[in-house]
Amino acid sequence: MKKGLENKIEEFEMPDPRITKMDDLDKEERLIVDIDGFEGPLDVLLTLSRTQKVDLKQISILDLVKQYLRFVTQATALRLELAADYLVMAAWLAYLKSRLLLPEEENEDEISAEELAARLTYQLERLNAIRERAAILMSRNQIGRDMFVRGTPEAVVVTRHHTYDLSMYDLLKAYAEHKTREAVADIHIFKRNVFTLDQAISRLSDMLGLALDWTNLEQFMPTDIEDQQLIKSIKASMFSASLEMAKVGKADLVQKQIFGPLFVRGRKQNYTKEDDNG
Amino acid sequence: MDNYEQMRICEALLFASDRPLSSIALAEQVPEGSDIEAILQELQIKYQNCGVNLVEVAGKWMFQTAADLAFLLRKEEEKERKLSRAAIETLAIIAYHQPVTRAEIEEIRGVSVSKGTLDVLMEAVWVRSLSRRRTPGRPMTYGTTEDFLVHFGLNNVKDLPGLSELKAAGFLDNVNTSRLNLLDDDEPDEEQPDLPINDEEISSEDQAIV
Amino acid sequence: MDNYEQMRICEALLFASDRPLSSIALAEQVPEGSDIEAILQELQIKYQNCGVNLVEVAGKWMFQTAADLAFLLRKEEEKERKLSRAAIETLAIIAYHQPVTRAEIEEIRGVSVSKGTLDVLMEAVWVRSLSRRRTPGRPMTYGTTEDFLVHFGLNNVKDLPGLSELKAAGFLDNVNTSRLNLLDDDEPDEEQPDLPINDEEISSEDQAIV
Repeated sequence: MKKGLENKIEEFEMPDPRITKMDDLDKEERLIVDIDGFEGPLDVLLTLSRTQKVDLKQISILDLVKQYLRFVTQATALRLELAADYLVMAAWLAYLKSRLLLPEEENEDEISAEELAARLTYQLERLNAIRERAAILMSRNQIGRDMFVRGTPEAVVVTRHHTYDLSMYDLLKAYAEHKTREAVADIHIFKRNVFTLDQAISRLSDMLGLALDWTNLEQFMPTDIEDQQLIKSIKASMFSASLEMAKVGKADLVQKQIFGPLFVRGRKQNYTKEDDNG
Repeated sequence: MDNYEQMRICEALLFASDRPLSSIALAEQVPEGSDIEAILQELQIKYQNCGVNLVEVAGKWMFQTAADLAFLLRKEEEKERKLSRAAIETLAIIAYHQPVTRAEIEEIRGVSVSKGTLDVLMEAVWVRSLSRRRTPGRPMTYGTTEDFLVHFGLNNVKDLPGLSELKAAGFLDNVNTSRLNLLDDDEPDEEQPDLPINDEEISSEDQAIV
Repeated sequence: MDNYEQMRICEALLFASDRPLSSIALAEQVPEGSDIEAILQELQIKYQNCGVNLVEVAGKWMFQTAADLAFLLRKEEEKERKLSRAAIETLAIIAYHQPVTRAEIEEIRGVSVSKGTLDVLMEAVWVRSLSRRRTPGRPMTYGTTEDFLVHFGLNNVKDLPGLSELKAAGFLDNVNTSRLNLLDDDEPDEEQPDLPINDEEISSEDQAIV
């Protein structure tokens, strides 16, 4: 109770066992975290937001972001392996934090930082609400726990439509089991129609000899193929071939925008430094 | 057959069954023209202060032990103890959001649904797959079963506790399932309501089954 | 606790018990010093003209349907039966692969299908014969019925979960991933009933059904 009267009531609340406060609780509010106890980043955020002791609508997103980032840092420091979900959320929150701290630029295409923060609050509130409902639901009187049906039921005529006692679960389980067995029994490995890397390299080096200027890699693809699988394979192999040839110094590659066309140009044998800008 | 006799028949059938019976099914067992609803009402009143009550669950009728005796009769149930926190939360999401896809459940919980969560709920016959949503990928939707309603003493999913508050707060609005939707301002296009399936693509199938 | 409350407790216990209860067992559930015999007598009188009666059998007590209404209840041999494993699997294969011939079911299962298995499924009105396939021998093809859809709460056979969904729900958990990839390759097979039917063999089938 050394923290003073204003915290007195809160002291009576049970601390979340998954977050244990370290040392004497300096202002930094350090946390030791048991990752296994959490059900994903939203769960962590929701738990952290409880330390603010206010309505979820009024939580300080900035404080929450700081707490979460500290949580992730500490978990990493303790060499706990964090699932990708947690890191993706950390990256997003770091972005949000920078947006919240920096003066907003006028940009119609981007969502405002306030709107982003509001969306996060909404997600937390939604999860919190469904949790409350889950708790209410489970505290209802349940059949077989609190209330009971006839202990010695007799089949009555009116159930005649259900000759067999078979649930959807049983049906799906049977099919899945069958599939599992089938997988063990016979394995057919179909030979896929592929365009090998060697084929691609040979095709590309032949054609690069003919084309002198930058040329879209697409134009080196064969045009008479209809098999979609094979087309995919050709694309992949031609792409790899272009990388391979660039690596060994036989070609230059340039791509002007993300997902834009890839241009390729053959390198002359007597190659000079100024060609290297590509 | 007088009214009392009809009531005895319904009483015997309902008492003997451990599953709820529909009033339509009960009506088949009493002479035509009997007012089955009135009979059921009368039975319900007759039992209202007894150790067993006649209740309406999942739109059907069933005898069960009185709720106020729960403290005397309570047993820890195997099924419930087995349910993880994740499973309970998933069950609640399915109940309140149905029909709901797996991606939407993951979006609401902010974490992927681990293997075994859905099949535990399906094994308990509380959750079942509904129809496929008519959006790209045709994802399966999930909802609750009649067993779920019976187990929790609900007449209808509309009777779920606090449903209207959730709705009013906007928490049951369409769930945007694009990953990192926080950044994405696009109108979610996968949230069209599930339409009854009647397009030509399937109709030949339908006819084959009839 | 007054007498009426004790009667309610006994009533609930007798209703919910899966075996007849002795008055000694019941006495343990009510406050000491209660006259359990008197309570049981009173309960017996309460139920004597109802659809169910409280009867004493071999010194123990149980509720039983009134003798004159026993006709309402099924006979023992008509109780719900369990389907054999082979039958469940056959049903699942028919559901996923319909229209399917017996030879195809055997090929898929890798064992011969006994006549009885199909008969059981047809008797349950879950499976029916469709038309004969226009191939040598003109084999009969099989598919599921409307009863099947009703029983499993499906709108359409399309609503059966696909392999990837079964996997996601945890049904295919014990299969290792390399095998799963192979399973996925099989998927077009599953979707067979879904695709617009254009191969000659099946289109004749389809016309015959419509």
